[in-house]
Amino acid sequence: MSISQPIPTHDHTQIELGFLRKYIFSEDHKMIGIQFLFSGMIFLFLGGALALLVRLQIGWPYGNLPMVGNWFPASWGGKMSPEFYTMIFSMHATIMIFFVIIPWLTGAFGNFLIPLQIGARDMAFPKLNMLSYWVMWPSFILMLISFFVAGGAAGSGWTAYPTLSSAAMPDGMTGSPASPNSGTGQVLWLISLLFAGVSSMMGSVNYITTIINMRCPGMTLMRMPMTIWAMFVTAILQAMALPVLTVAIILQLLDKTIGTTFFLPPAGMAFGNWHTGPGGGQPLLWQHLFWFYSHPAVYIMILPAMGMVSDIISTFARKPLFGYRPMVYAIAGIAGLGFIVWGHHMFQSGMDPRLGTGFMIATIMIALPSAVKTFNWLGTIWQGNIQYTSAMLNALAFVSMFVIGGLSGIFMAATPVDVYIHDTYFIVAHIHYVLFMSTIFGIYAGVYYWYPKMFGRMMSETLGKIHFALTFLSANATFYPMHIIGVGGHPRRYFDITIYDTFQHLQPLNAFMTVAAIILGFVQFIFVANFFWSLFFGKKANRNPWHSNSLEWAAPSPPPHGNFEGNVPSVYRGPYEYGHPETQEDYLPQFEPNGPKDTPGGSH
Amino acid sequence: MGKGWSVFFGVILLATFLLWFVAPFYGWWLPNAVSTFGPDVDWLFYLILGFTGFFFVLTQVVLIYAMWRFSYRPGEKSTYSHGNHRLEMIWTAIPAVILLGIAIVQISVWQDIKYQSKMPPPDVTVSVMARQWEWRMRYPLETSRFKWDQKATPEEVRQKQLAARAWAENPEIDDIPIANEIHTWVGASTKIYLRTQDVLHSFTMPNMRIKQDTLPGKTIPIWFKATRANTFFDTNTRKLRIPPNRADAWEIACQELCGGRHYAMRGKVYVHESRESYEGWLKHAVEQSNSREPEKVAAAD
Amino acid sequence: MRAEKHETESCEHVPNLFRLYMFVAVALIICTALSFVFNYYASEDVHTVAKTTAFLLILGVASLKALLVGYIFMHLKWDWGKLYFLIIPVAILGMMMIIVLLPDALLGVLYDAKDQLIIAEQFAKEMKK
Amino acid sequence: MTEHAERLENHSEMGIPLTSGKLCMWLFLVTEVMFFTALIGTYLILRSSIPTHPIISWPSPERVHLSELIGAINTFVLIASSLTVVLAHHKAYHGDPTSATRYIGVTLVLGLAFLGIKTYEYKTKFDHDILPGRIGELLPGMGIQRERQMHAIGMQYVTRVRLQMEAALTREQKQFGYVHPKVKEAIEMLLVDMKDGEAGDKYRPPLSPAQVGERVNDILHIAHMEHHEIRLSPAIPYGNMWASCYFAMTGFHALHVFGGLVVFAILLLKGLRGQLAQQDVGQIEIIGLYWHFVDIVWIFLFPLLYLV
Repeated sequence: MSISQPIPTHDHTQIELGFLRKYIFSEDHKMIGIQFLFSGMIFLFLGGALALLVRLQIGWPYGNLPMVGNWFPASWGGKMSPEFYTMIFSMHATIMIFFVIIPWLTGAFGNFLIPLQIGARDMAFPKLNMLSYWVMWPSFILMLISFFVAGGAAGSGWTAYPTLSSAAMPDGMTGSPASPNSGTGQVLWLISLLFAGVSSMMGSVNYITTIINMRCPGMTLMRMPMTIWAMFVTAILQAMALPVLTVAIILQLLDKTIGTTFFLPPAGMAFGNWHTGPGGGQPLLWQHLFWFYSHPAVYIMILPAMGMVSDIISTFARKPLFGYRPMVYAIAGIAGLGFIVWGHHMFQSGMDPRLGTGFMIATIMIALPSAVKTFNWLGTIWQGNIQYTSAMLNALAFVSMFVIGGLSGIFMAATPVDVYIHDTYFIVAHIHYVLFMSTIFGIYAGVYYWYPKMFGRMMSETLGKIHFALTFLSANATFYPMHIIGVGGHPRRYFDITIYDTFQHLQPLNAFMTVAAIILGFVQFIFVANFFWSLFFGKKANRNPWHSNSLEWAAPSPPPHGNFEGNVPSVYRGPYEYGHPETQEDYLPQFEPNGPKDTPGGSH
Repeated sequence: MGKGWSVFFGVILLATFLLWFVAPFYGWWLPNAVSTFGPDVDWLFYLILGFTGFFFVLTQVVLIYAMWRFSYRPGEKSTYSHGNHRLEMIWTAIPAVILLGIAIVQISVWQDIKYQSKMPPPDVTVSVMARQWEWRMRYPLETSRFKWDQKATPEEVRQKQLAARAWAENPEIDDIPIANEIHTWVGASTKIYLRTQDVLHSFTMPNMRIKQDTLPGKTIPIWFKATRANTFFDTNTRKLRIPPNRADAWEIACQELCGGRHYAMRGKVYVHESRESYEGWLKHAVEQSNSREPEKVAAAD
Repeated sequence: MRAEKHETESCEHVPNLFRLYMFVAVALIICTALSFVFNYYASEDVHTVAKTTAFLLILGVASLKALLVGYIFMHLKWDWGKLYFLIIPVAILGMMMIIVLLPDALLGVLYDAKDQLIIAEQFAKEMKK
Repeated sequence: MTEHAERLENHSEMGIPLTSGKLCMWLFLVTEVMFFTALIGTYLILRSSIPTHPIISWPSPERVHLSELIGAINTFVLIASSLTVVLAHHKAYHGDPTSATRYIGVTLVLGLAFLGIKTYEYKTKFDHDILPGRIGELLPGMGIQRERQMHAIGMQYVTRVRLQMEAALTREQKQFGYVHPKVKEAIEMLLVDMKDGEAGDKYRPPLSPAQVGERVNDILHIAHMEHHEIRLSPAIPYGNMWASCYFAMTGFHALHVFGGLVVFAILLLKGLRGQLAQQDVGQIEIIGLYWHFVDIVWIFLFPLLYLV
C-alpha cells in the first residue's frame, strides 16, 4: 500500500509532470493548497452574493429588488418570498462556513504551510491529500444542485434543527411536511456535508501524522511556529469532533429517507414520521450532537487564523513573539475547553437548566485563554518596530476585531443575559466579528504574507492598503450596528421586522447596514483584481522578501517539487529571533547554522 | 502612511465606542423591562457591558498607542524580549477572577428564571401550543385552579403541578381558547406550559426578558410576573384599552427558525391593571367562545 | 518499511508470544460467557440480580474485554508510551460526551416521560368510562 | 545521499518512533472511536429516555426476535478472527509467510462467517417486518380522534396491516389450500371490526391504531402457538426506535467488517501468489489494528443490543 510510503527523496530535480498531474490531480501539497484557495474564493463570492440578497431584504422589506428582482419567478412580482429568504440565509451560512472558511484555513493554508514550515518535502500521505481535495467536489456540486431541486436548497438554517429539517418526506414526494425547502434540498445538504466532513477528516489525519512524524532535524515541538501549533490543534479538534457530526448527519438522513425516528419525538406532533406516526426520538439530541461538533468547529475556524496572525505580527513588529509558551498553552486550553462548552448554544433549547449552569461556567472560562492570546499579541507589538505592510495591517485588524468578537461572546455565555440576547442580532454581530472580521482578516493577512511564496511574485502594496482600509471601514459599518439592534431585541433570521411594534424603530439602522454591506461586497473586487494582476504582473519575489525566520523562507519562491533544494534544512532555534542583540541583521532564521543558539524549548 | 494607520484605527474604533452612547438617545436600546426578573437581567447586562467596555478600551488604546509609538524607524532594532513570566501570571489571574465572579453572580438569576423547583404557585396558568405560524393559548375557566398555598406539602405541590401539566396536555371542554394573546394582571405569577405540535419555536417576550424554545414531545413550563400594566378591560364597551404609545405594545415573537413565515409569529401581551379587569375579560372571552361552534373549540388545541 | 524491524523488535523480547495470544483469546471467551451468566441471573424468570447491577456488570466485563484486546492484540502493551497522548484524550472525551448527554435523557424520564405516562393512563381510563 | 542522512530526513529523531502508516491508522481509529461513541451514546440516551413500564418499555430481545445465542456465536467468531490476525502478524514477523497466509485465510473465512450470521439475523427481521418505518407503535391513551388529529399519518400502520391480513388470507389459501381456522377467524373478526367504524348503519367508533396493534399481536400469538407462519407487522412499543438503533449500529459495524475483509482478500491473494514479503508485516499489523478495533466495537454492541 503506497499510502505508508515516504516520498522519494533521492531525486530532487523538478519532476516534469503533465498538465493534468501538475495542476489538476496533483499530489503536491502546494498545488492542493492553491486549489483549495481558488475554490474557496469562488464560494466566497457565491456566499457573499447570498449575504447581499439577505441584506437587501432586511434593509428594505418587501422592496422591489433592482436587477435581482427580474430573475425571480414572475408570480413573485420582483419581490422575495419568505421561503426564498430562509433558503438564502441558510445557504449563506453553510457555504461560508463549510466551503470558504474551513477549506481556506485548513485546506489552503494548512496544506501549503505545514510541510514548508516544518521542513518536510511533502505531506505524509500525498495521495490521501489529493483525495481530500477531490472529495470536496461532490460536496460542492451537490450543494449547487440543491438550489435547483423542487422546493429549493435547504432552508432550516445552517444548524438544521429537527423537526423543521428532519420531518420525513412522504413517499413519492420531494417536499417535507414541515417546510417546502426541507425536502430534497435538505437531503442534498446532508449528503454534501457528509462529503465535506470526510474530506476534512482525511486532511486532519494527514496533518497530524505529518506534524508528528515529518519534522526536519532540530525542529522540536517548542520550535514550531504558532501557525503549525494552531494547525496541529485544529486537526486534533477536527479528528475528534467531526465523527460526531457525521453520525448526526447520517441519523438525520436516515430519518428523512427510510423512516427511522432518531430525532422525531414520541407523541404530540402534527406530522410524525411519515411512515409510522409518532417516533420515540429526541429533537434535542440533534442539537447536542450538532453542537458537540460545531462548537469546536468555531475554534477550527479561528485557531489557524490566530496562528498565522501570531507569525505575521511577530515578523512585522520585528520582535520575538511575546510569551511563546503561554500562547501554545492558550491554544491547547481553548481546544480542551472547547469540547465542554457546546451547551451554551442550547441554554434556551429546553435542555435541563441545571446543565445550563455548568455549561455557563465552562463557557465563561474559555474567555481566559483568548484574553491571554490578545494580551500576548499586544505584548509583541509593544516596543517593536512595526512595518505597516498590507499583511501586518490585516493582522492588526484581526487582533482589534477579535477583541470585540471575544468580548461580545461573554454576553451570550451569561445565561440570564442570554435569555434576552439569544437568537437576536447580537449573536449575528458576534459570529460575524469572529468569523468575518477576525478570520477573514486573518486569511487576507495570510494571503498577502505568503503570496510571494505561493506564486513567486509580490502583491501590490498600494492596492492592498486601499483594499484593507475600505474593508475595515465598511465591515465595521456593516457589522457593528448589529450589536445595537441586537440589544434592541431584533430577532435574527427575520424576513421583516416592521410588523412588530417593539422592533420597527430599528429599521433605519438596517437600511444603513445594507448600504455598508453592498460597499463591503464590492470592495472585495479590489482584492481579486490585485490577486490576479499580481499573478502575472507583480514584482518578482526573492527567497525571503519579508526577512522572516521560519523555514518556508529557506525554500525558493515558489518552492519546487520537494520544497527544498538539496538536503532539507536543519533547525537551530525558535522561529521568532527578531532583533537579536548579538546579530547584525534584525532577524535570524531558524535554518541559519551560524549565530547565537537558543536552548531548545523542549522535545516531544 | 506609518503612524496614520494608528489614527485610522483610532477613529473607527472610537466611532464604534461612541455608538453605544448615541444609540439610547435614538431609542435603539433595551425595550422596557416589565417583569420581576427584568431588572436582574438588565443589571447583569450592564455589569458585563461595564467589564467588557473596560477591557475593550484598555486593549484598543494599548493597540493604537503601540501602533503610534512603535511605528517603523529604519535602522533601529526592536527590544529583544521573549515575554515576561510575571506579566503572564497577572493577566491570566485578573481576568480569571473577574470571569469567575461574573459567572457566579448570575447563577441565582438563572435559577429564578428557569428552575422548575423555584417557580412560585401560579395565579394564572396558560397552555400555549405553538404551531406554524401562530401561538394558541388556552386558559382554564377557573383562574387560580392550579395554585397552591404556603402550607402545601411538597407532595401536594407535586400533585398540583402534575394536574396542571395534565391539563396543559389534554384540553378540557370549558377551556377558553385564544390565539396569539397572553393575558394576565400586574403582580400575578403567570405560568405558561409550552408545547408545540410541529417544529421548534421559541416563545419570546422581549419586555418580560423571557425566552424558551418549545420542543416537540415535551411540555416546558416557564413563568413570569409583570410589574407594570398596559391594558384594562372596559366592561361597558367590552373592549381592551391599550395606551397608544409604542413602548407599551408588548409583544410575543418566535425566535427559533420555524419555516418560511417564522417572522410572522407575532403575539401580544396584555397585562391588566387588576385581577378584576382580567376576570372581566375572561368572562367576556367565555361568552365569545360559547357563541362559536363546538368543533372549532375542539380543534383549537 | 525500513524502520519496521527496529520497531516491532521490542515486543519480541517476550517469550511465548503465541501462548500469550492464545491465553487472551481464552480469557475473552470466558468473559463473554460471564456476561451471559449475569444476563441470565438478571432475566425475568430468575431475577436474582437487579437489572441495573447486571447492566453495569456486563458493561464492566465488556470494558475488560476491550482493554484486553487493546492491550495485547493491538500491541498497546508495547506502544502505549508512543500513543498515550492520543488515547487518553479520546477516552476522556468519549466518556464525557455520553455522561453529559445522559442527564437530559434521565431527567427526561423523571420529569417528563413518567409524568406523561401517568397522564396518558389517566386519560385512557377516562376514555374507557 | 547516505543511508544515514536519508533516515534522518524522512524519519528523523524528531517524530515518535512509529511509522507514519501505523500512526495514521491510530488516528483513524481515534476518529472511529468518536464515531461509534456518538452512535452508542445516541442509543443509550434514546433508550434511557424511554420509561420502564409493564406495557411501554424498551422491547426485550425476544419481543423483536433477537437471539442472544446468535449474538454470542458471532462474538466468538469475531474473537477468533482477532486471534488469527494477531497470529498472522506473529508468523509473518518471524518470516513464515506460508503460515501467515493460512491465518489470513482463516480470518477471511471467519469474517465472512460473521457477515453470514448477520445476514441470517437480518433476514429474520425482514421476515417479521421489524424494520425502521414499518412497525406500529402502541401508545396508551391514543384515541382514534386524537390519533387522527395528531398523527393523521400514523394511520398508515392500520392501512398496511389491513393489506397484509388480506394478502395473508389469499396467499395462505393459494399456497396450502387452507388457513388455520383459529388464525383465519381472528383475522376475519379484526377485519370486520376495522370496517365497522367506517361504514354501516350501526355506528361504532373505529379502532385506534393502538387497539389494532393489540389485536394484531394477539393474532401473531395465536399463529405462533399453532406453529403457523404469518407475515404481519407486529405492534411493538418503541419497536421502530429499536429497529432504527439496531440497524444503524449493526449496519455500520457490518460495513466496517466488510471493509476489513476487502483488505484481507487482497492480502490473501498476495500471499497465495507468494508475494507476502517482510515489508508486508507492517501492513498486516496496521490492518490488524483496524480489525481489533472492529472487534472491540462488537464487544460493546453485543451486550448493549442483545443482553440486559
